[in-house]
Amino acid sequence: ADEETPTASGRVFAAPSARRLARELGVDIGSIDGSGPGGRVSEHDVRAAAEDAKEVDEEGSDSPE
Amino acid sequence: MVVGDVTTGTDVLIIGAGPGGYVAAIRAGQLDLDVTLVEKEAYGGTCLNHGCIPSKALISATDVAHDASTAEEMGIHADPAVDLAGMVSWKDDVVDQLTSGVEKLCKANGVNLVEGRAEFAGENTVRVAHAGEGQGSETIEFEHAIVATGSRPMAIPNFEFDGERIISSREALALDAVPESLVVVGAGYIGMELSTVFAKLGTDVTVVEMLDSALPAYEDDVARVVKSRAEELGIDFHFGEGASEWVESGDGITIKTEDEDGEISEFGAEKALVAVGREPVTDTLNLDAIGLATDEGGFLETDDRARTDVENVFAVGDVAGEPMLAHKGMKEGEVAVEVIAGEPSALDYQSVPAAVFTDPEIGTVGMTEEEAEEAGFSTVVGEMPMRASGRALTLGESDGFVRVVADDDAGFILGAQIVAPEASELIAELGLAVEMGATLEDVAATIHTHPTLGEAVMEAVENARDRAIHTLNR
Amino acid sequence: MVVGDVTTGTDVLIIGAGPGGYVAAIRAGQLDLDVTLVEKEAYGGTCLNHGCIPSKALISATDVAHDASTAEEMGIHADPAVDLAGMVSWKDDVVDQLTSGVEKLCKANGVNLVEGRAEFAGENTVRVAHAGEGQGSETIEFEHAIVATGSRPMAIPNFEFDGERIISSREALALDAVPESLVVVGAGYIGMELSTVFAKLGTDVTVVEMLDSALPAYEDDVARVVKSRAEELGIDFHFGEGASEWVESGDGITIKTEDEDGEISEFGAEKALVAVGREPVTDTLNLDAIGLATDEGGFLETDDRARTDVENVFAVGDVAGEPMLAHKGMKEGEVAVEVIAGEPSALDYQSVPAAVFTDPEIGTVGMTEEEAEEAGFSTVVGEMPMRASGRALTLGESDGFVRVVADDDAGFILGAQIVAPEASELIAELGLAVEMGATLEDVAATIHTHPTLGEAVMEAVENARDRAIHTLNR
Ligand SMILES: Cc1cc2nc3c(=O)[nH]c(=O)nc-3n(C[C@H](O)[C@H](O)[C@H](O)COP(=O)(O)OP(=O)(O)OC[C@H]3O[C@@H](n4cnc5c(N)ncnc54)[C@H](O)[C@@H]3O)c2cc1C
Ligand SMILES: Cc1cc2nc3c(=O)[nH]c(=O)nc-3n(C[C@H](O)[C@H](O)[C@H](O)COP(=O)(O)OP(=O)(O)OC[C@H]3O[C@@H](n4cnc5c(N)ncnc54)[C@H](O)[C@@H]3O)c2cc1C
Repeated sequence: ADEETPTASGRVFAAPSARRLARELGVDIGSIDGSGPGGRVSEHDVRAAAEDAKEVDEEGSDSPE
Repeated sequence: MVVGDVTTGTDVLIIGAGPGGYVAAIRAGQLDLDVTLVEKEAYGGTCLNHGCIPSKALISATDVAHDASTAEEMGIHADPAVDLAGMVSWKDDVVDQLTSGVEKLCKANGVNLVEGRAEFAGENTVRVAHAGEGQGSETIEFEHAIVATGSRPMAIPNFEFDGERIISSREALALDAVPESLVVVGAGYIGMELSTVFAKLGTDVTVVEMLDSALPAYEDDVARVVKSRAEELGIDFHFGEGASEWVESGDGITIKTEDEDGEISEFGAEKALVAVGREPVTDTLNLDAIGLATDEGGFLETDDRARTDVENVFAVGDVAGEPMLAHKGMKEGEVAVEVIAGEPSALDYQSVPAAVFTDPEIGTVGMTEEEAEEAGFSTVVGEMPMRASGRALTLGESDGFVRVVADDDAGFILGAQIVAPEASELIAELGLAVEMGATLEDVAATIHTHPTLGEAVMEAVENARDRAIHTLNR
Repeated sequence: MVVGDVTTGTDVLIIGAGPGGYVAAIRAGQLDLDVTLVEKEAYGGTCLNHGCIPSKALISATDVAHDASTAEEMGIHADPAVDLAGMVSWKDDVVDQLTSGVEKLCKANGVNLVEGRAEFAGENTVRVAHAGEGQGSETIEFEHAIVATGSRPMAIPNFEFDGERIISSREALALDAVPESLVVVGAGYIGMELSTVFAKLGTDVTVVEMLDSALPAYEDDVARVVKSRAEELGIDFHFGEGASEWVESGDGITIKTEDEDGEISEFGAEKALVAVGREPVTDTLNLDAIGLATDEGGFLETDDRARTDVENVFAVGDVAGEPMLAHKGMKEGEVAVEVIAGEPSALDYQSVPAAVFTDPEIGTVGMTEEEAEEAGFSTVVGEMPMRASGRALTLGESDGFVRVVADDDAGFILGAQIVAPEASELIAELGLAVEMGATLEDVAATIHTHPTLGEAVMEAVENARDRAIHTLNR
């Protein structure tokens, strides 16, 4: 990820509904690169991030111990 | 167990039926939780009975009379007579409608209502003393408790409230005659709102403020608009002075103030209204019984789920800290209950808007320019003076301005400061903008109805983009 | 070329300095275009001189007097005297401030101002006849032209405007004495706004409307709130009747109306105000010279860049069609110029909000429930009655409601209808919500200041989610 965060103070720009969805899906909204103007995080971005995380998880558990 | 005690149980016990508590209770009922709400005095708490609602009722009513009496320029000649007792009784009717509404809404949502004073008796119990002698008490066991006991006016040394000479906002909102003169100690929002009301009713108002400006919580240029208007209304300001003592004198009292050099001034008045702040009501709850301590100011610290340090105990509203505003408490009440119900709720809002119902009003949300810079944003600011607003001119009220603060990179709107007629309403759009992560362009591209004060919001945003139409861009 | 003619050239020529034209001109100046604005009468057009601004000024001023005279319940006893000539002269001052402001803003932005009546003379030229005899004329060559000539009141057969007995809104806004009685033909927004003003000033008002309701452009339950209040103010409605003729009778006139069965009624009055709609001003432009034709209604058809069928000619404001509202014209003016300047602008807004400044006001944006269903959405609707709003009660104005319409799947807010005090301002937040694609949850999660009318917006949204606190959810 970019070292230079686009927003000061770790502020995430996202609608309340996207923020709630992130909590519901257990993803850290601050770690998502938003696709909206200026990097605004949409519900769609949150779902995609949750999917990615799940895939990583599944790959992890699929891999032989 | 004391003889005569009844023990009942509840899933969610809420202490205090102010905005924090009653909203929590109604939401709990909606979520099918077994909920009990204990209130010792009156449904609606400070806000409905002695705060937000009565103050706004008197402000609005006073304005009706005052506006008509100062509208000669508009071709209106009127000399209204105000019967304050009548106005206060109308205000009481408004309060009654709302508090009985709260009671009905609680019942309709299945909330168990208990009248009495609660204190913690053990880790999972409160004792409720019913009002009136011999009315007994009851013990209630709870799974979760929400403390929503609100705040009370702060007194200053030598100025104990007696309800007659030295009054708090509560008595000021229930006077039956207009005082000839009034010293108001404290130029915060409550002091300024009430000073304005009484000045418009004809009282000789003197405001004494320890700090060096009116509404010291606000930026200078915002506060200045209100202060200038207040001075036009005849309010006399004394800054840098603290009220030190008072004595009876003739029909009234004399209030002494002291500045930092120890210089004494004296002000004669019929009464003194002390409005220097409010303190949380947590000392009467026997918090020890649940092993909970307050911070130095008496507030309960909470996390982003409105939880205190004790796992099953939540705190909402004024007891949970600044800003001590009704709508902050309501949101905390909702979140506390939703968290108890297992919903993914949190106090993750960007900002609590605030309004001051002076003349003109103030409405703010999010960060000031200075706060945004401190937070590391490079900022861009846009302003629109109300004297360039067509709607403001048609209302005959063109003092003030709208300011928006945005981040200079992506244009995200970070905050707004409005001092203008209806600022309390105008701030709503910018509140949504801040929560949504809207940009200057988003608000600028939204068509705003003509002629409205809300167009000034759009113009301020356009000004930040050097594209305002009705004001010069610089 | 006629003797005495001067020929000059300009990049962007704008005809008409109403909201469509002057906004286009200022934006053109900002974008460093060489721009010329031709106006035959007064800067600001209908809106500033004879429409939005004067009507809102008289509405607001009248309310100041009327509110005070009907506030006994609030303990206020007043019997204001209104001097209409004085009120109208105050209104004229407001208009003057704004129109001279427009002139200054145009100049400050480098707009060439030309006074006179323009008509097309060839594909790239207009001829401007200067006002006053012997003032000559000039020819101006243009690269791009923007037609912003606005609209005029529509007359009905047998009711030619004479400015005395049969008047339009223009004269109604400039009377120097309150008429004893007035027949208002047409219950659209202009008719209803002016009926309310005169009823409050004490005129005996009769409204005659061809269709079967007041404000027929609005939903029944919205219009009903305004109509009930109007009836309380003493306005007498006659629906399903068209004004067919009038005669002088004694001091006044008698207006005859006819219903669809041919039944005749008669109404005596001092004057009749005909407010049955407005028609675009395109017939005086010699459009043939540029090969442009209007549609049947006289409007110019435009695409989403505000372009007419002739490539370098744009049309904005009332001439470009419904809704004939100032803010729609302003947006079109901006877009036309930005397109000329090569910016990627378009008329891509979701909705033009609209307000009616009756008592209470109406504010709407986006789709009604019916429109949303027709557009294929499955909808969810939320409402909040104003009588449950604390702020409304403190204002003593609790008629009306806020309604939001959302799509039932994702919760996107599609539209809102508000009939309430300050509805014109409250609609702004929902306008932003509609433009941003905000959901019910987004608005519900945004903290709204207490006590404000804006909380009713939040409650309506919460009601759509079965989570309203201050009203029952059903
Ligand atoms: C004059 C004035 C004007 C104001 N104007 C505004 C305004 O315009 N906007 C705004 O947002 N805020 C305003 N406020 C602040 C607002 O009133 C408070 O922020 C709000 O009331 C806090 O709500 P709460 O639920 O925390 O507590 P409160 O409203 O104080 O309610 C607490 C309730 O708990 C009860 N209680 C306390 N202890 C016990 C106990 N042991 N057992 C049982 N019951 C108990 C009390 O009787 C009370 O009813 C104003 C305040 C004042 C004084
Ligand atoms: C009583 C009333 C109340 C209203 N209230 C509202 C309201 O509250 N909100 C709202 O949004 N709208 C309101 N309207 C409608 C609003 O006034 C119009 O939508 C708006 O004025 C349209 O702007 P425009 O620029 O298209 O035209 P106009 O404002 O009509 O301006 C056109 C200008 O073009 C000039 N012109 C015409 N022909 C020529 C020519 N050949 N050469 C040179 N100049 C020419 C005219 O003199 C005029 O100045 C109201 C209208 C009326 C009558």
